[in-house]
Amino acid sequence: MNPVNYLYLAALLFAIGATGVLIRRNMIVVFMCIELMLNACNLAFVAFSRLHGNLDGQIIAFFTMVVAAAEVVVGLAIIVSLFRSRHSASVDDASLMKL
Amino acid sequence: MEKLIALLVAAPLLGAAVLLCGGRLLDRVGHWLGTLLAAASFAVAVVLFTDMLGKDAEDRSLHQHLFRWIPVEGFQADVAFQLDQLSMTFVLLITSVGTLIHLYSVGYMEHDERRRRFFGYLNLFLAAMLLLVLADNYLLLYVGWEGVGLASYLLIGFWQHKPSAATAAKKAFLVNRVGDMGLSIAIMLMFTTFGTFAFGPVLGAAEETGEGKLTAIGLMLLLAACGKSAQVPLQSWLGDAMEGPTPVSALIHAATMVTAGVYLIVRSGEIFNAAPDAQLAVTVVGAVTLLFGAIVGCAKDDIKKALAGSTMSQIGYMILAAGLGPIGYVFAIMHLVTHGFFKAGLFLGAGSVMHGMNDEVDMRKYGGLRKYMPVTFVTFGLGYLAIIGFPGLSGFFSKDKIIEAAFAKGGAEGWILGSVALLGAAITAYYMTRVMLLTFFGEERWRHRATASPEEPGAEPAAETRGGPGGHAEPHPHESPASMTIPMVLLAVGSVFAGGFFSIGDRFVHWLEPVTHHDHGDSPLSAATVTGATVVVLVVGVTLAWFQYGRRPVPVVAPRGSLLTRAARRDLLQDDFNHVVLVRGGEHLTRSLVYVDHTLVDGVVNGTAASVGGLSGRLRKLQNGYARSYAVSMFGGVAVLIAATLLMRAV
Amino acid sequence: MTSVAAYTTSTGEAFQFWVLGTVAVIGALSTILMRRAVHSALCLAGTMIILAVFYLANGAYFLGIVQVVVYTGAIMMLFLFVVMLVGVTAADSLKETLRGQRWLAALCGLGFAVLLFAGIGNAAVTDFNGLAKANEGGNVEGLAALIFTKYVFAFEITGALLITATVGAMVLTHRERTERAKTQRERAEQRVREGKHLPPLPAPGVYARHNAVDIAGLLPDGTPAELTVNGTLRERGQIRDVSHEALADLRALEQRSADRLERPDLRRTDIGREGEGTGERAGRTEEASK
Amino acid sequence: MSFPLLTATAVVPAVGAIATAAVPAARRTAAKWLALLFSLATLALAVAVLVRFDPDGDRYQLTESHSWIADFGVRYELGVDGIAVSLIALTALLLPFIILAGWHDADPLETTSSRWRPTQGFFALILAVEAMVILSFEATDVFLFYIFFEAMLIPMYFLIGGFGDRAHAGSDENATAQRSYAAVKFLLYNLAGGLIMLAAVIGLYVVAGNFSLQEIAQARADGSLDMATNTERLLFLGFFFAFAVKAPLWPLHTWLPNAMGEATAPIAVLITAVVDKVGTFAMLRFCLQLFPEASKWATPAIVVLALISIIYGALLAVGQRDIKRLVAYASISHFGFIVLGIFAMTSQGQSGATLYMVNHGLSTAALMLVAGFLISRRGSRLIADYGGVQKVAPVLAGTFLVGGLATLSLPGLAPFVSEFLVLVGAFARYPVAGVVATLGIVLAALYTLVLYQRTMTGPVKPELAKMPDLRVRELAVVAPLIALLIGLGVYPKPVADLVNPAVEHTMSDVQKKDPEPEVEAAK
Repeated sequence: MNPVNYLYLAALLFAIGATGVLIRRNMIVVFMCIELMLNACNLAFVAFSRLHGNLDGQIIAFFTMVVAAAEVVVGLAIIVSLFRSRHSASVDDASLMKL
Repeated sequence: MEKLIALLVAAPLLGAAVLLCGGRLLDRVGHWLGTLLAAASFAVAVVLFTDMLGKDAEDRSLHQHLFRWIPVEGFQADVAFQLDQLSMTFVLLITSVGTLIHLYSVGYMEHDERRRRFFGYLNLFLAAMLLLVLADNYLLLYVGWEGVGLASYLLIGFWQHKPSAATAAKKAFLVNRVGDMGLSIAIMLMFTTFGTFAFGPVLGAAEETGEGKLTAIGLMLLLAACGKSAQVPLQSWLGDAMEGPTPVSALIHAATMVTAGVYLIVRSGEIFNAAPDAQLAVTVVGAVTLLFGAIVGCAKDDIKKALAGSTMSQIGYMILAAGLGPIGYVFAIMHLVTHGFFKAGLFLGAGSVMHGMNDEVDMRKYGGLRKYMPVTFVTFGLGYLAIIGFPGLSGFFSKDKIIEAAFAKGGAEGWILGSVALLGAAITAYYMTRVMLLTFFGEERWRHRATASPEEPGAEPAAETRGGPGGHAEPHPHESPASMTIPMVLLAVGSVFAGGFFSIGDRFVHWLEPVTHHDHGDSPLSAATVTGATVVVLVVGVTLAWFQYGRRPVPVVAPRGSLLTRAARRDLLQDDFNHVVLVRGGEHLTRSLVYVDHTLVDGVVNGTAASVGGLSGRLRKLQNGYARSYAVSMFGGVAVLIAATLLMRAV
Repeated sequence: MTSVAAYTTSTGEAFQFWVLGTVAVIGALSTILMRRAVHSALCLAGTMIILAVFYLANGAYFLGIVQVVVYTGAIMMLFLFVVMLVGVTAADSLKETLRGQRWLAALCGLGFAVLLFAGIGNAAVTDFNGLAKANEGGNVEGLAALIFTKYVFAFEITGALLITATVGAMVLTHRERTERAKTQRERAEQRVREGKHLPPLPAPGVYARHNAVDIAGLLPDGTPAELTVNGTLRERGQIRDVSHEALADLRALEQRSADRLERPDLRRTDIGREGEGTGERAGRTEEASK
Repeated sequence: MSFPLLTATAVVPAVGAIATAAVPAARRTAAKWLALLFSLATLALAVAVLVRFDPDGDRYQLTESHSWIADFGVRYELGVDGIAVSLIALTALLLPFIILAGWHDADPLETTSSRWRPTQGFFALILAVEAMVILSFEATDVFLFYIFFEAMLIPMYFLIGGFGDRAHAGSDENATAQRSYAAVKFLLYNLAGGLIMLAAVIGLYVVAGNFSLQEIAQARADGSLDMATNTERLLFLGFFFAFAVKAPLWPLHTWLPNAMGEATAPIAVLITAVVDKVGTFAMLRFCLQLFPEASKWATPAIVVLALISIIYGALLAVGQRDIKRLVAYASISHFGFIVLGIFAMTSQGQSGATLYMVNHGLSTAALMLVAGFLISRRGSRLIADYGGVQKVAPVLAGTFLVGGLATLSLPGLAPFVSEFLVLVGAFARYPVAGVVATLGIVLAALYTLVLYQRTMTGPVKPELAKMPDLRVRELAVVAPLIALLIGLGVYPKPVADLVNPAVEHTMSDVQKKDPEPEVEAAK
């Protein structure tokens, strides 16, 4: 088997995550989907690092994780404060882009 | 000497400027100032005249070049004057009659608080008229031409609070503008044909020019003349112009301005000589107007309108004569001068009568006035005799010559024109006699009758001063003050002797010959025959009138009258025609155009705007404000981009 | 065996890939399809663990562990906390409110996947050089060497990022008190002023039998005193009423004593009447509690 | 490097605008005087330009040239020929009168808050317009011209939309709506024109490689730059469209009546007497110079449009019930004359057209400003609300009449000279057009006299019985204008001499000769 399959898997997961972001209304779930996408990327990176035979890919993945952690912390904080203010975690409610 | 020419125009112009711009402080002396300047102009004219008599016939014409007016490439217009015998004649007529009428107005307008302005306008008119006859090129003539139009507009509408006056003034100006259009087109034609529009070159080159062009120019000039001289079909304004003060009617609408058309045609004689068709048109117009005016004159009960009709018909004579070519030019001018005297006199007389009758203008409410205003009666009577061509008086000579010339035209035309002229003479005799009888003879129909019906308060100052209900009480006919009678007397003298003076030894003919090149046509009838005929028709006309108005008492309320009479009362339906065709049509046209402008032209634009607005409104719906749908579009966009890049890579 | 996994993909790994990969995909799908956030979170956790395994399989040992510890351990827990905070029971409907949104999303996702697949397919990498050489000195050392030399600035910056994120989170979630909290003294004074319940509220629970907070204490006549229960529970109507049990026990006790002493039944009846009365009252309290 | 006179002429009003805008809210009168002062300074500079300019010298004089956007060959190039000089003089001359006439137009109502400063804004905007107009007369760089041609719209928009006529028919908010409609219409029309012109400007750059009018014209003349026929025509149309909108030519005219009707009288004068002239001026300077062939190609169509404008505008003027709209339609008719003169391609026509621009500026200013004084007294724009004014306010009526007579181009007043020149020029080339245009003078008499009769004559309306006559300030505005009208009517030679050489240049650009007279009369 060729490690390329890992890439295919990553692509699949990424697409699924993206779809999730688009179809779910619950902010938390949307966030999870984003995490899923990030993880897919990480998988791709790891696979790449194996294909190229150096560790840079893993480093990037590592950084991705760190950034993901930061992003999750902030994001969840936002969700919580939003929930406090409007007692709902629905993306559509939060969106007031149109006057 | 040449330097003096400008003074002729400058004096009255100065007067106009001072009187119109000067404030109320001029109110007391204004009228005398105006009269003085008019007189000054007359004096200058006399000086120039004597000087001119000193020279011999050929080199009498003076030229003065003031300054270059409009220089553009080939188009070189100068402000330059030309004083030859023809102009001289006019200058003398204008300044003399003008001065007299200034004098008359001093008394006539005594009680009008806007007298200063009135004299300003009169001076303005004099200046413009003199400019008209002194100009040495058509463009400058055009300036004077419109100038007199403006002056007449201002003077007809002098009593602006009367809507009828304002309307009449507007009408006069508009109809004149139509004529002016003709003049300006004529000038353009001259420019394109000759490359200039100064009298000398144009008339000099008239010979070697295509007849078509000349005919066109001639017809355009004729149109102009029709407008200014109230000839058919542009005559309709003259009757209404009688709304103006009587001196104005005398000066502008009888003696001077309305004869400008004749001047124009005579001045452009060479052009007409080379364009027979145009000449024929001129004669036709003259003949038609001659009868038209006469018939109208017969039907009018308003004394001034009757005189206006007569003016029309007399000018018809002149135009007719001018259309006859070298045979007639001289006599046209001669009749013009004599007519200037006696018609002015008649108008002044009419003014004096109205002055004494609380501005009553309906002759049917006059009668037997000779006892009350003898001077007026005598002067008016002399003018009357002159106009009907009583042997020995001015009108006799001039009109007689014109009729002769008409016959002398020769051929069928000659016969037709001649007989028309004769018929005109008869009708003239008829309606003037009618006026005379109605006004000064018969029983006193004004007794026990209020005049100047309250519906239309008297416009003439006399009534205003009497004012109030008294103004409509029974009139007390009385003679007018000296300032009014003196001019009448002088004019009467002129109207008696001028004709004889001119025609003794053909003075006038020789005087004008250098300009108008007189030649005797070959008349099928001898001069004696024509004279006899005129006298006969004169007698016929007078007796007819006497049978109708002299013997039987005249009904105060006009009888219904025949169809012709009723038509004639309405200026032979010319106004109605104009109203239906031009006014109504114009109103409809403008109204529909306004509508079109709003809906169509503007609508297209607004429509575009509206459609764009609607479209964007629809597009707005796409922006539903839900983050997720935006996300979808973004995601889709990314996908498309990636696909695109991949395809690029692939191919 | 790790060194083996570095340069060849053994059939074992292939087997593992296909099995776990399937599971991962299923987990991902159920993440986005579960109606309750909790379930989604759990499914996601599962997927992540599988990914951790794959990292290990790909020779990224450190990452594998970090994946398990940081992601599945910390981040997912954080998620769960928030989910609890927002409401575990809340199950959001999967009914789509935006017209065509779901289909568009599905389409985009599918198309995107196809595109990615096409892209990867175009890349067409047949051979690959494993991590054997890179991992000679040990994976962690290798990473450390890179991080602290080549990527040191990025590393520092990420540190700064983390700090900022923490501070940000605190700022976001910190709530200002709108008004000063009342002191003990003020409360006491207020109670005196109102003039009712000068003493502290009675404790919940009945005798030694019950001491749960949601059981109202009984008045001497056996009826429950709602005042003894926490306000929140009272609001929610979650008061459990045990007064009738107590009365029943009482009656049974009296019955037994009456039997032993052969007393006439008259008292029993009025006790019964009383009992019915209390029964009614208890019923009323239950209604009130509903 | 001599003193940059042209730049100064434009900079002074610009500085004035800033200074006026900076005057504190309370010092309203100070702002007015400041604006007047600066406009007078501009006039002085314009006179200096007039003196320094030598009619028989080079085609463009007092030139200044500095590199601006080197990458696109855009230069800051100024230069004036006789036409530009006369129009600059006109602009600088009219501005003080406009400011003086609008003295009280922008006084804030009691209701407005003290922090809002309408007066300062009003006069500052007027000065800003002046600066831009003058610059667009001076610019010999196409791009530079385009910038000011467009920028002019912004202050004009605020002047129309922000400071409407207090005297309006109907309710207040209705008036506001009308006004904003007019302002937006003005803006959109001109922006549309400008947009197309921008495209043409860019196209010109692509074809010619730079924006300098002189260089391109030179290149066109000596044939070193030849455009494909269609390219030239398209570019010409692009330019002409913008200018036809600006100098409202049928059927692009509908913005003018709204704008002039809603704006205050001085602003209406600013629009029609100053701003619109840029359009006709640009036709003469850019269309004919840059695209001579295309100009000749388009001439018949444009002549027809001009004739339609003349007759159509006059007829609609007759049909109007609103004084200011009437004047607006009269202006449309006059612009028809100007365009006719330009495209008659005869020296008479073009000199006449240039004179016409100047004279029309003066005559419309006189008529419109007096009309404005009249309207401000009665508070209505409807002709039907007037009557018999001549009795109560003779001076006002008199000046109004003179303005009207100038509008109908009575001989002796300035407009006659130009109008007759245009007619002769047009007639020499297209006799039919000349005759049709001559109809316009009859219609002009009609609408002018009807207006005068309905407002000034007849019995006095009771509302007008107490109407005051012209005040000193108003007389100070009108009297000089009338004096100029008469003076230029009697002795137009100076202006003609100023203009003729420039026209000769233009004629040589389009390689046209005046038609020769058929008979060489003995001169």
